[in-house]
Amino acid sequence: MAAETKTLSATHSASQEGEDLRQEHLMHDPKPREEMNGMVMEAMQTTSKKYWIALAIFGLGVLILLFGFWGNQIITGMGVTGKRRPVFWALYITTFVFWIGISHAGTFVSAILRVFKAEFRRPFTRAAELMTTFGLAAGALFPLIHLGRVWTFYWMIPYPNARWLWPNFRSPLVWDFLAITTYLLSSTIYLYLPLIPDLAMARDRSTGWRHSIYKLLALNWRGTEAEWHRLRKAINIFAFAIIPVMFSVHTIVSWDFAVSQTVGWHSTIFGPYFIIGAILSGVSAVVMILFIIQSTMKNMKYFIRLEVFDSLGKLVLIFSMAWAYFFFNEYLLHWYGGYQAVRDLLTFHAQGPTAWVWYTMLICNVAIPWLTLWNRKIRRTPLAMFIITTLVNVGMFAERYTIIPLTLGEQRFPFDWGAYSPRLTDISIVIGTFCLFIFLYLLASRLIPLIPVWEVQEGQMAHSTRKLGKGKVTSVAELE
Amino acid sequence: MQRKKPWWQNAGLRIGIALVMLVLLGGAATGVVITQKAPQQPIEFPHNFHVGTGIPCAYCHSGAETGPVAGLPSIETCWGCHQQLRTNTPRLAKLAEYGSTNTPIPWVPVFIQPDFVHFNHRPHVAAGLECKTCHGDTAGQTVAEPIPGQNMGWCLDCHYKMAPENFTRLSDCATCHY
Amino acid sequence: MSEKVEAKKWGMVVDLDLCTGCQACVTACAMENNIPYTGEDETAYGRGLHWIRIQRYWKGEYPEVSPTHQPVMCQQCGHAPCEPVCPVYASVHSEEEQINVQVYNRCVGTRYCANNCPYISRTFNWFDYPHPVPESYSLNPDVTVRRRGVMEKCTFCVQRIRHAVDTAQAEGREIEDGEVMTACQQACPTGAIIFGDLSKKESAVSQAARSQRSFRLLEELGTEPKVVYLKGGGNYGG
Amino acid sequence: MSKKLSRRDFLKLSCAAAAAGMVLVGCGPASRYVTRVPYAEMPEYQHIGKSTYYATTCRECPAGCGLIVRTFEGRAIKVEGNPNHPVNRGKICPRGLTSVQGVYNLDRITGPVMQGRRGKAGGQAISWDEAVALVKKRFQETKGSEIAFLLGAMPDSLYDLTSELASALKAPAPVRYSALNYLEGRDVWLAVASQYFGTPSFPYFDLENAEIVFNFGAEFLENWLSPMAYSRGYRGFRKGQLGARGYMVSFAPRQSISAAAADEWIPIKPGSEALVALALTRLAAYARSEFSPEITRQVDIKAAAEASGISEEKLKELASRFAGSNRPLAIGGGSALAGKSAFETASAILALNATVYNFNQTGGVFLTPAKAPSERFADVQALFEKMRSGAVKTLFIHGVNPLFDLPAALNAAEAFKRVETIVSFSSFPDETALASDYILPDHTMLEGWGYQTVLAGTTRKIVSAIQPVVVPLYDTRSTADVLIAAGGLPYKDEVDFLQQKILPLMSAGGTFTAPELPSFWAKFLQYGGWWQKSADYAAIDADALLKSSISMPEPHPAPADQYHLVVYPTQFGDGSGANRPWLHETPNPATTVMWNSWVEIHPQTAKKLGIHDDDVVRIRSEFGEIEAVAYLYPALRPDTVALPFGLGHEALGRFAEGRGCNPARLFPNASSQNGNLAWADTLVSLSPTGKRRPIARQESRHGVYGDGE
Repeated sequence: MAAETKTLSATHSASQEGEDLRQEHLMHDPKPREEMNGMVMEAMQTTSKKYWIALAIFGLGVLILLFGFWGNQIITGMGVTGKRRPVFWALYITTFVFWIGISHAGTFVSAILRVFKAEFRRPFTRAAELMTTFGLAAGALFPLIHLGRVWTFYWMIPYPNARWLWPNFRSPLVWDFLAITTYLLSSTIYLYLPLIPDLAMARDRSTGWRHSIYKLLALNWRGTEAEWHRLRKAINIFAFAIIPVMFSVHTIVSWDFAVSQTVGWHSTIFGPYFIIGAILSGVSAVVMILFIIQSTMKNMKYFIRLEVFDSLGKLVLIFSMAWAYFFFNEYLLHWYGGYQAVRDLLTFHAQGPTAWVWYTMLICNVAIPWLTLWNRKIRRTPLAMFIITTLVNVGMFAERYTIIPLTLGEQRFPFDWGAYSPRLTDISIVIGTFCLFIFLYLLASRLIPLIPVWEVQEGQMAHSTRKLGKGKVTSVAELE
Repeated sequence: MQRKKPWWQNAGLRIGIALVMLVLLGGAATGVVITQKAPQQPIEFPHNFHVGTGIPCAYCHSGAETGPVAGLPSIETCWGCHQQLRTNTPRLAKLAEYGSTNTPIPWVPVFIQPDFVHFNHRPHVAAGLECKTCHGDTAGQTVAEPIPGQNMGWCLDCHYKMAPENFTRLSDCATCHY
Repeated sequence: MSEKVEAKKWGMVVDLDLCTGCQACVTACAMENNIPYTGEDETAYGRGLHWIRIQRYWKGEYPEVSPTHQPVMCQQCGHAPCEPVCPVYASVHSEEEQINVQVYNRCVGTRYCANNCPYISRTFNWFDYPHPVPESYSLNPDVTVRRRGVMEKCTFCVQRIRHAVDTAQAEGREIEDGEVMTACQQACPTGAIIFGDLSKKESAVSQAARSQRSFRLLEELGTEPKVVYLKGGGNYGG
Repeated sequence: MSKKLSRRDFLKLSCAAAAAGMVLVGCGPASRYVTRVPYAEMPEYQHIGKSTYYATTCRECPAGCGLIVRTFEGRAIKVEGNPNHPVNRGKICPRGLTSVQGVYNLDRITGPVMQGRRGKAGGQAISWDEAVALVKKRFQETKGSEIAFLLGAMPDSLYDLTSELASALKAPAPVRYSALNYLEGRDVWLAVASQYFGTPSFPYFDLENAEIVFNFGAEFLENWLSPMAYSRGYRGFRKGQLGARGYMVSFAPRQSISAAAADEWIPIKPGSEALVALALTRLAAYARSEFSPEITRQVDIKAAAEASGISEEKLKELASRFAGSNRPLAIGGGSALAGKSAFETASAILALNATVYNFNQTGGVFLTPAKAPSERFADVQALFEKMRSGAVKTLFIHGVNPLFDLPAALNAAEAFKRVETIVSFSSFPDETALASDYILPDHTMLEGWGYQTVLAGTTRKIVSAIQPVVVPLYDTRSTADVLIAAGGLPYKDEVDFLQQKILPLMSAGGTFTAPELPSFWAKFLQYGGWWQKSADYAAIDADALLKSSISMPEPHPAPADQYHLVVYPTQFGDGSGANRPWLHETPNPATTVMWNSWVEIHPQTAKKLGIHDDDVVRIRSEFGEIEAVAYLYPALRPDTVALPFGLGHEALGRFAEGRGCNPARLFPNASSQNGNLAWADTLVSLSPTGKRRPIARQESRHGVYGDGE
C-alpha cells in the first residue's frame, strides 16, 4: 500500500500535498458518480467460487450447528448442554451478551458519529449497521435457545388470554424482551432508511430478479429534492432517537444481572460497564469486518482507507481505557463494600482454576490495545488491526464468560460451588450463531450495496481544501 | 423478454402447498373433533334414563362428596341393581357379561384435567354447586359429553363470579397447581 | 405487599443441635414429591434433583475436626428474590399460604429464579426423567410429575397443606397445630424439623422460632425466610 | 417485466400461512381420553380418590420399626413411620423410606424359576405347584441331617416357622446371620449378655436420659441395633430432659455420623478400646474412692494410654468426669466390637457402666426383654465347612446373600458347588439366587405377612405385625406358605401360623387385647403389632461381670506400610438395598458421595502415598484385594482407612451390578473365641493404580476442601 508511511509533515510541494490528501482521505479523492456507482455494483455482483463455498459452509453451519443441535436440545432437554446447578446460565447468555454488545457498535459508529459529524464514518456506516442488525438477529435467538421450554416462549408476550395472566413486568427478562425487540426494529429501520437511495441506485443498474427485489425495496425512490429532504430528516430523527435506545438496551441487558442478588452481579456500575464493554467489542468487530471486506471484495480499497483503521484504532484504545476504568472500579466498589462472598469470588476469578480466563480478559482487553494502539504505524496496518481487534473480542468474550458461568459457579455457599464445562451442544450452537451472522453478512454483501454511495458522494461534494498559510486544510460545507 | 410466471403462480408448487395444507388442516380438524367429542365407552350408559329415575349422581360417582375424585362406578355398583333388573337389552347384555365374569368395566373418563391441575370435588360440592353446573345436563345425554373450553379461564371466571370476596384465595396458584 | 392478618404463615424450624446429617429427610422428600433420580454421571455433575441438601462443612483440624450439618431447602422467603425475576409468574407468592409456589405448567424455563436464589435451593429438570413401570406405581398422585425444562423446588409439601386445609374446611374447623407435617419433618429421626403456622403464637413452630438460638440463613439479604435455624451442633449461623 | 403480487394472491398466501400457524400451535395430543379401570370389587377400606393407610413393620434391618404405608388405588405410595410404635415413634430412615422401590423394583424375579445353570441369569419358569412339589420332594428324599437352612435376619415369623420345620424334619436348626450383625458387633453383645446375665438378650442403653455418654464406636444413628430408637434417644440426650444438655465423648478411629455428633471425638487406636474402657473403669472407681473392680486388675493405665494414644491426664480427666456425672453411660459397637478381642471390649464397656452403678437405672443399661436367636459367625463357618465336606445335600436360603456379604476367604462359592440342590427364596436376582438351582421368590416386604420380634432398642416386649399393604405385584408366593405346604406342618397357611403364634399375646398384658382371636388379630394388624404397656426388663446384676477376669487384649499397631481397616454399613444396609435408585441418589451423610463406593484415607496418609482425591486405589489385605476411589477424609486416623459396606455387587439388577466395591473380600475367615467374625484386626496396604475415576459427590470439592475440580 502506497499511502502506508506517507505523512504530511515531510518536505512537500503544493501538488504533493494535494496528492497526499487525496491518497489519505476518501473525501478528497472524488470519482465521477457513474464510476463510483459502477464500482459498488461491481463489488456487489462479483462472486467467486470461494464465495459460494464459504456461503455453503456457513449455511450448512447454520443448518446443522445451530438448528440441528437446537432441535435436539428441544427434544432431549436442556441437559444436553453443560449447565448444572448452580450454573444455570452459561455459554448461551454469554454469547447473547456478546452479540448484543457487538450490535451496539453499528449504531454507535453510525448514529453517534453521524450526530457528531465525524466524516471518516461515511464509507462504513452501512457495514456497521448491517452488523448491528445481524448481530441482534443472532443474539436475539439466545433468549429462545436458552429456554427450557421454548415452545411456550409466547407467554412472555403480553396478550390477553384465557388464563387471566400477564407477563411479570417486574422481571428484567420482560424488559429485555421488550428492549431487544424495540432495538431490533429501530435498528432495522435505521439500517433501511439510508439504504433507500442506494437501493434505487442498484435498481437502476440491475436486471432480472435483483431488479424486482430492489424495486420493491427502493420504495419508488426517485431522488427528488423533496424525497431527499424527507429522508435526511428521517435519518436525523432516527440517529438521535436510536442513541438512547442503544444505551438503554444494553443497560437493560446489564440489569438482567445487576438487579439480581447474585454475588458479583449485584452492582450499580453494571449499566455503564456493559455499555463500554459493548462499544469496545463492537468497534473492534467493525474493524474486523472492514478488514475482511477490504481484503476480499472488489474495489473496496478505494472506499476503505487507512484513515478509517487509524480512527477506529483510536476509538478502540479510548474505550479500552474506559473499560479498564470500570473494571478497576468494580474491584474498588467491592473492596469498599467488604462483603466476604464477593471478595471470595473476585479472588477466585483471579486465582482459581479458571484464572486463565481472567488473565485472557485482562491481556486482550487492556494490555494488547494499550501496548499497540498508541502507535500510528500499527493503527495503519490493517492486518495488525484485524489481529488486535480479534483479540479484543476474545477478551470481551472472556469478560462475559467470567461474569456469567464463572460467577454463578461461586456463590455464597461453598458447599454448592460448581464448575461449568461447555459440552458439544453449547459450543455448536454458539458457533452456529457465528455461522448465522457470517452467512447473513455474506448474503447481504451480495444483495445490498455495502458502501453507502450517496453518503460518500455527498461527503465528497461537501469537502474541499482551503489554503491556510503554507498548508492546505480541509473544509466541509454544511449540506443539510 | 419472455414473460415468466412469478414463482407463486407455479401450478406444482400450489398443488403441493394445497396438499400439505389439506393434511395439516385435516389433522387439525380431526384433532379438534376427537378432543371435543365424547369418547367411545365400553357400554353406552344412558345417563338420561338413570337420572330420570331419580338416582342421585353420587350413587355411582360416590367420591365427589368426600374427596377430590368423583370416581367411576365399579361393576359391583352396576351389578348390584342390574342383577335383579331387566337384562334384556343389548347394553345390559354387555353389562351382564362384565358382571358375570366380575371383570371391571373399562370406562373412559370424560371430564379430565391434566396432571398439573389438582381439582377437588369436595369443596365444590360442599359449596352447594350442582353437578350440572360443570358437567352439563346429563339428563339429556346418554354417555357423558365433554363441555368444550373447560380451561383455566373457565375456572377463574366462575370463581370470580361466584365468590368475589374469596377471589384471592380462589385464584391462588397453589389452589390447583402443585 | 399488604399482608392480611389472618393469612397463614407456614414456617419451619430446623434445630441444628439435633440434626445429625443422616439424610432421612432427603430421601423422604424424594419419595413424597416424585423426585426422579438422575444416576451417577448426572449427580456427579451437580444435576441431582434433591430438594433438600444437607450442607456439610468441616470445622477444625485433625484431631479436633468435626463436621457441621445444615439442611438447606427452599427458605420460602417472605420477600423472595426468585419471584420478581420470573417473566411469567411461574415462581409466585401464594397470598393464601404465604409460601413461594412454583407453578410447573407455567414455567418456561428461563432459570432466572435459580440464579437469583441466594440459597441455590432450586433444581431444574434437565431432561425428561423416566419413570418406568412398575417403578412409577409409587408416584404420589398428589404431586405433579415434572417434565423437562421446568424448575422445581421444595414446596413445604403444599399438597399436604392443601389436603389439611380441605379436610379442616370440610369438617368446619381450624387446622390444628401439627396437622400438617412435611415429609422431611415426618421422617427426621431426631425430630430436628418442626413445621407449622408461624402466625400463631402458641404453635410449636413459633415457640421454637422465638428461641434465643434462632437465626435465618443470609438474613442480611432481607429475604425474610420462613425457615428458621437454631444454632447448635457446632453450627453458629451463616 | 414486472409482476405484482396481486391482492388476491397475497390474501391466499396469508390465509394459508395463518392456517398452518394455527395447526402448529393448536395441535394437542391426538387423543386426550385414557381408559381408566375401576375396581371390579372395591376392596375393604378403599375409597375412590382417597388414600388408605396400613400399619406394618419394616424388614429392612432387624430393628423392627413400625410403618404406616400410604396406599392409593392398590399401590404403595409412601412409607411413613408409625407414630404409635414404641420402637421408632413415627420416625424412619432412608432405607425404610425407599422400600417402595423394593416392591416396585425394576429387577424383581417375577415367578418361580428353575435355573438352567448355576450362576447364570435366566432359566426356565415353573409353576408354583411344581415348585411346591419339588420342595416337598427334597424334604422327603434328603436325610434330615443333610438339609440346611440359611436365613437372614428377617422376618422373625419365618425364622420361627423354619425352626419348627427343621425340628420336624430332624434337620439341624436354621443358621441365621446378617452382615449388619457382624459389622455392628451385635452378636458380641449377645455373647456378653449370655455370659454374665444368663440370657442372650441385647442390652438397652438409655441414651435418652443419660447425662454423659462414652461411645466406643457405636454407630447408633446409622445402623447400630435400633437406629431409630437411638436417634430418638439422642434427641432426648441433647434436649437434656432431666437436666443439662448431654455431653458425649466418642472413641473411634473414624468419625462416623454418630461420632461426629459427639461433643468430643477421640481418635483412638484401633484395637485399644478394651484397654481404654478398662482403664477408665479403674480410674472411675478410683475417682469415686472405691476399690477398683476385679476385672480391671490386670490393666496398666500407662500401657493403656500408650496403646490408645490418649494421654494419661486425658484418661483421668475423662474418668473423673464420667464418675462425677449423675447419669453416665458407656456404649459400644461397630469396629470396636468386631475384632478378635470383641468380647473383652464389650465386657470392659459394660464394666465401665457397672462401676458407676447404672444398671437398671434411668439413663443406664437395661436388658431387652426378648431372647435373640443366635447369629454367630462361627455357626455360619461350621455350616459352610459341612457343605464343603459334602454333608449338605439340600440348602434353603432366604433373606441373605452369602456370596456377597460373607468374607471371600470363606469361599462360599466353592462350598456351594458341593451342595446337590440349592433353593433360594430371594425376590431379587442377587448373587446367591443366581448361584442356586431354584429360585422360588418370596413376596417383598410390603406384600407379605409376618411378625417381627423387637430384640433391641426397647425395654418392653414388642411383637410387631407385618401385613401386606398391596396385593403381590408378581407371581410370587410367601416362603412360609411354600414351607407349610411342602413340609406338612400343621397349619392351614401362613396367616394361620401367625395367628397361632400370637395367641399367647392375648393374655400377656399388652396395650390392647380382645376376647377372641379374630378381633385380636384385627387389632394386631391395625396397630401394627402388640406391645406391653410399660417397661418389663429383667434386672441385671453387675457382680459376675465385675468379678470376672478377662484376658488383656494385645494392641496390634499397624506396621508402617499397612493400615487398620474400618468397614461400616451405610444406607444400603447389608447390601440388599443396593438395587434401589433413591438409596444411591441419597448422599452419604459423611462424604456426600452418591452412586459409588469410596475408600476414606486421611489427607496426610494420601499425601505420603501420592494418592489424590478420585484416584483409584488398590486395597490389599492378606485375604483379597479390591479397588476403590479415594476420598480424602479429614476425620480419620492417619493409620486407618475406612470403607463403606453394601456396594460391589456382581448381580442384583441394573442399579447394583458392577457398582462400587465389596469390602467383604478383604475380610478373614476368622472367628473369635466367642464366635464373632473378627474382621476389625485386618490390616491392609494401599497402592495407587494410576487410574482416576471422579465420584459423584454432592459437596463441591473446591468449596469444601479448597482444591480444584
